[in-house]
Amino acid sequence: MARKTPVAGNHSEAPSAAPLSAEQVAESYRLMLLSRLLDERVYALNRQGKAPIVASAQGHEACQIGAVWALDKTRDLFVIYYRDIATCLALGYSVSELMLGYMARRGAPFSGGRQFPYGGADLKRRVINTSNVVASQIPHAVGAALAFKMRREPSVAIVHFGDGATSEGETHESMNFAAVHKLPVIFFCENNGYAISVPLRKQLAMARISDRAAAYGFPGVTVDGTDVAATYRAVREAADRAREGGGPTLIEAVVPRLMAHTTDDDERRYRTAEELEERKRRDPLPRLRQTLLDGGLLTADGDSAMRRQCIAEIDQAMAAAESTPYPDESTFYDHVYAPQAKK
Amino acid sequence: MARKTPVAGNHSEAPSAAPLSAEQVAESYRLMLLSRLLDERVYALNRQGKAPIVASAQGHEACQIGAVWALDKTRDLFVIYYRDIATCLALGYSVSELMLGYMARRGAPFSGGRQFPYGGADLKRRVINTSNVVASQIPHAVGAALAFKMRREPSVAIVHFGDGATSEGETHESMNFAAVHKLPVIFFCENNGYAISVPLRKQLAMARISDRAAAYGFPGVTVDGTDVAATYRAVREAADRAREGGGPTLIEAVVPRLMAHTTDDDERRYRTAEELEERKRRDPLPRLRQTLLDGGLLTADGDSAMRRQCIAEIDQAMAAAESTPYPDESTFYDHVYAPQAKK
Amino acid sequence: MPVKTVIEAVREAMREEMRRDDRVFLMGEDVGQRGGVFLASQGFIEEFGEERVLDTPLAEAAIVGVAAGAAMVGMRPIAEIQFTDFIWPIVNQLVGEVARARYGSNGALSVPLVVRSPYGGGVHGGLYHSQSCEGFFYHTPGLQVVCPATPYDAKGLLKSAIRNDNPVLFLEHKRTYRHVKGEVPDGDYTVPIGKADVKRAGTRLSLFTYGLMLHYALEAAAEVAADGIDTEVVDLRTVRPLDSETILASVRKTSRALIVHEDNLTGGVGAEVAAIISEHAFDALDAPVTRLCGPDVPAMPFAPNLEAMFMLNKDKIAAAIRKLAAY
Amino acid sequence: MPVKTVIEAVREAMREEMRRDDRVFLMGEDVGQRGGVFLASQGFIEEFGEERVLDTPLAEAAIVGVAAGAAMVGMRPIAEIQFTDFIWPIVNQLVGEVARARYGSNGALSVPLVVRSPYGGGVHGGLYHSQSCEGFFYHTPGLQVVCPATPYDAKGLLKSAIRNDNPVLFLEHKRTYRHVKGEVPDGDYTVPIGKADVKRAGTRLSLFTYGLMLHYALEAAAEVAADGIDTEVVDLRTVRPLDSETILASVRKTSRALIVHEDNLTGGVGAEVAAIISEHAFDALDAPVTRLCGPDVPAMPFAPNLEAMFMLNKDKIAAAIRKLAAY
Ligand SMILES: Cc1ncc(C[n+]2csc(CCOP(=O)(O)OP(=O)(O)O)c2C)c(N)n1
Ligand SMILES: Cc1ncc(C[n+]2csc(CCOP(=O)(O)OP(=O)(O)O)c2C)c(N)n1
Ligand SMILES: [Mg+2]
Ligand SMILES: [Mg+2]
Repeated sequence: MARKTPVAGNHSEAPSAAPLSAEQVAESYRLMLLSRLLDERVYALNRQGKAPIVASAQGHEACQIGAVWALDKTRDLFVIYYRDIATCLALGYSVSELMLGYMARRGAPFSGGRQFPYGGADLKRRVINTSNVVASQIPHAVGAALAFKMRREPSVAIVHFGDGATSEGETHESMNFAAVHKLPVIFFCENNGYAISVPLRKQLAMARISDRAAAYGFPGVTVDGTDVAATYRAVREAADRAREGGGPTLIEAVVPRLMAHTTDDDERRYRTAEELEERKRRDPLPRLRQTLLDGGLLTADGDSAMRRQCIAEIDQAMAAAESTPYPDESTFYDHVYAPQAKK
Repeated sequence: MARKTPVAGNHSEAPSAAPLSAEQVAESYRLMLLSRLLDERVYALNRQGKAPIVASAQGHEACQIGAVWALDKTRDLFVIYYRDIATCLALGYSVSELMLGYMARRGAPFSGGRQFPYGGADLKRRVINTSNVVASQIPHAVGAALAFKMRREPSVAIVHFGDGATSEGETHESMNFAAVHKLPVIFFCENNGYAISVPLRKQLAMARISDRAAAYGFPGVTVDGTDVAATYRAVREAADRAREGGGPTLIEAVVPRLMAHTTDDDERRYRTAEELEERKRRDPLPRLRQTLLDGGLLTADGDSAMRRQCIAEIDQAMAAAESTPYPDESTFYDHVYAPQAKK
Repeated sequence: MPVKTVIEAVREAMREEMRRDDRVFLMGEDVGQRGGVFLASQGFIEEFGEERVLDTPLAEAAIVGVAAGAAMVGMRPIAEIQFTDFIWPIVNQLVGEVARARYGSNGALSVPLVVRSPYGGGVHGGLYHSQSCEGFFYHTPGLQVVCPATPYDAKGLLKSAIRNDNPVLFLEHKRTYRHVKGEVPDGDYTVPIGKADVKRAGTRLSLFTYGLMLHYALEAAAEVAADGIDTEVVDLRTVRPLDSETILASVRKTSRALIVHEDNLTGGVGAEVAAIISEHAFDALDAPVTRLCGPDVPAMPFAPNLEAMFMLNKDKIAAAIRKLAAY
Repeated sequence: MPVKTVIEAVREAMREEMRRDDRVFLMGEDVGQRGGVFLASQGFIEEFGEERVLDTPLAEAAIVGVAAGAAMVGMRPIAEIQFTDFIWPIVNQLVGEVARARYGSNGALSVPLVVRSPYGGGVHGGLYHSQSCEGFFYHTPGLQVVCPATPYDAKGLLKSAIRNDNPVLFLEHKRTYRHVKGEVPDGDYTVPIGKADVKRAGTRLSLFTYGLMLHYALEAAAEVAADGIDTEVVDLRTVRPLDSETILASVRKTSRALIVHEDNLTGGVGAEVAAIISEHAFDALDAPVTRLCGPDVPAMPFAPNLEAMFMLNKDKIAAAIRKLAAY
């Protein structure tokens, strides 16, 4: 079951799609800032040789946080992908837990250090991300939604993926299946305009990914993924419809990719200097900060304090992770098969 | 190179999309009748244990013939599927050749008796159908179109498939690829409303398969697949566009399936008696006969004579096939690898 | 005991399990209204309803991927792939995802999924309705691959597969469906996955096989027995995990091993059986470990004479037994 | 002769072949503007243009299926699958269609397609950037599967693959890309597919391997030589078709066989090598045919200590050599 955190918001008790409260907006900012600072830190760790691979969420944070607000952590299912750092923070994972993942330490969430960070599963907290094979998680979300429907559970499955993932055959098969069976699933595309180096125009011949929904007969919407509230509203509407038996929705959250694909990537090979400069204007973090400052929900001092607090949290998580051992070697052969079967 | 037959019509000499001539319409009727009678005969052969498997084209003939009229057998590529009997007759295959395929005899077209009828390839006559794995031929047509584009050849690839095939991931990946690269390919869906027993409403959640094209950004059209001329026009328009660099088109030809899926199928398990009765009203053959009779292009006597001629052709083909041996057993190990490579 | 065919045994196992546990459901192409192209689920949609007997769209990767997702959240799906020739689109889900999900989540995920698929030749199926696939899949850690030969084993093994928390690829030889009959209890019983079964005890040599070939091997063993060659016939039943204990015990007794399967020779299950024997029973061997398998051509041709060249039969097996016994 | 890395050798082979034959072109994810994630095609889009260096949509089945279609009408595509971990979606096209196309069309179709894919572990790639796949694909008649270990072989074999009328799966071990250097002529030469290569002659035992493990095996052989164990190291290079002549000749000379590969033990290439030896060199054997392979767990874990448990190395191989020599 999902842990109680300030972010939780038990939506089953508040079924009407109320707009985000001022507290929720402020908390969104804190999560976004924490995600950003964590992201920057693990990038630095990578350069020091302490985190072999890091995929950044910079630019994606607002849509990830908005989507979590719209769902119910106690009963919905979150089928995430490797870029969902802010999603995990919003779901209540602590920085300390996530840091274990980056450094492949014992007790790391999802895989105990067997997979890249964010790969694996944590069923107790309703998170699944079997692998980092693009699009392969999409049918799993549809299957979970099928189970919810068969069991008459009021749960919704959301599945996150990138723009590139929409080209895969399994994406198509899954969306079509969900459409035919009117399943409670939300296809959540974090469109950052690139699949590693491949720009959208080489990925598909249309401007909008949400137009694909018309090919399946369910609604498709495009939202500004740098806007927490807009994303929240779109996902909330889709979730309400799904819970009422209205079937799937495809949501395209348009975001900038503020960093290279991963720490392994050198994006100067395929993005111009102007483009690298231009994208900064679409950064959701300063935008939300300004909104809060303008609305009197944040002061410059409060911001600095919050930043210091986040950094302290990250420092502590790092120290804790570094003193945590790698997985126990005696577990190497565990979990190849479930117990009742012979190896 | 395509053989010269009355059906050929060298479209490269007649590039304007003229309507079908009276002779072409009359020839369409002959082909349709021949296809129907051949189909009925091999069904009977199957019941006698002489043809292990038969997939019928009954109901699909008009759209298959119309599509061939619209293309150029000397330079276009025909990527067919197992139900394309009338397509093959229109392409100039003789009944004798096709009969060898049903009976798996030496010299059978496409596979020399190694595959089910219509599986394999005949590059000289520009026909490919590697297998009867649904949708697996679709990327091949796209790849051929890519080659045509790279080599600046004015050729078009058409690929035939059924309504069920549209659910496969490879169909999606192929259509998307063709869209991005604006390839000269025509996706020709013979929609008979069923994939074996699975009706369209369990296959996709929309009414029209042609609507899928919107998800790729190229045109999609639905035509009455029982109308030779309508199908001809739609394919001709798509071919002209493709040749001019306008990219792919999805054409949905709506047809009735007048027989069970194959000789192995018992359709009474899933179709009502009324439905089985109703579909006969959509049979393209009596419809075209009536048009010809009404237009004075055919007389009742002429029709009977034509029918007798077709039957004679089929009788002769059957006798010839029965006296043709099975493939030479010494060829069993041939063509596993191309010559230069060690086995 | 009542006598049933393999297809009846499969149907009975599924029906009993669906009655016993409402988490069990069936999905695949044509499994509903039509009852499956081989009628494995005949009458199911009437008994269990459309929700538990799903006619899916024509999309194999989704059939397995969606079933897997349902299994991850507690269901126990049976996914039918209509013919093994069409199983290749599921490899990413079955091999890439499902078989690794438990290991990759450090034990958090279970994927109690059964993928059933009719396979094999000798049915005039040609290149694309005759294939075997076990030689491809048995290499996958995390997966169990089961190939029953008799109605009794089919029912008991399928029940074990359904109740099992591991993903299972359950391969049913098409030619056994209606041609192989045997005694099958009406009630509940299971046959353990991972256990081979000595179907005929013998002393002169050990013949290892599974699926349809078991029956031809038993015929061949009966024939050569007339010449005093006493063949032990071991039905592997599960090809992953292989039951090396039973395999090695048999070879230690007979000192000679012949492996027979319909699937292509190179890299097939027989390669691993031979490797296990030659590594772990080396001292016991009196003769080369020998394989008699499908030839290394891409698939079974449609023409009956070429199909016969591909298929093994009693005579080919008897000849191989005689040759090995005479070594 | 100039010294180059494996990735340089691969790049050079492709570049020379693309200059030599304009039917040759490259397609895959990120192969264009970025020059590939490993920079195998660095500078290609500048030299050959967007039409011959295609950045494809993220869809592996289409990459191979579309390339196959182009090959059927006379092109000679090289399709890159970015990591072998993502190769599973192509199985329907490569195993189901391409490998059978020539046989299934009675020789009418050629599919001169090369699928290149970086594979293997020891690179902190975790479960989904460390996989091997040759244990699956080498079972497929109609396909050639090549696993070069040295820069020289990589260049010469890739040229053979590109010029070859058969479909070839060309597997490049990621860890060799920049770590393995060797002499490579600047000009044109080929290395034949289907021929193993004795990389170290020896008399006491035969060690069969390929890919990265060749280098660890050579180190181990050098180490045990100090104790008087003279190991013959045979680089298989092509795992389908296997060069049984060279394999058997070596075993007939040394009487002992050790097979080493990184891919999972069960059903891997080593199974077939062991089966070939135990069937055809039985009389020559003085000891059990032994395998030292990747453990039967679903893939290489990310944590460095667990990764090290999965990977073989010089010490593990030397220990296995000593044990077999002492049998
Ligand atoms: C099936 C598969 N193919 C290729 C890769 C290698 N790869 C990893 S991420 C990626 C790009 C994904 O792009 P997108 O879906 O847009 O997500 P983003 O990373 O941009 O958020 C690729 C090609 C993979 N992981 N899985
Ligand atoms: C990949 C694959 N899955 C399943 C099958 C078995 N099968 C053969 S035809 C068919 C139905 C095809 O329906 P559709 O595409 O509508 O074509 P139709 O036969 O109706 O013309 C099925 C499921 C197959 N041949 N290939
Ligand atoms: Mg992206
Ligand atoms: Mg149909």
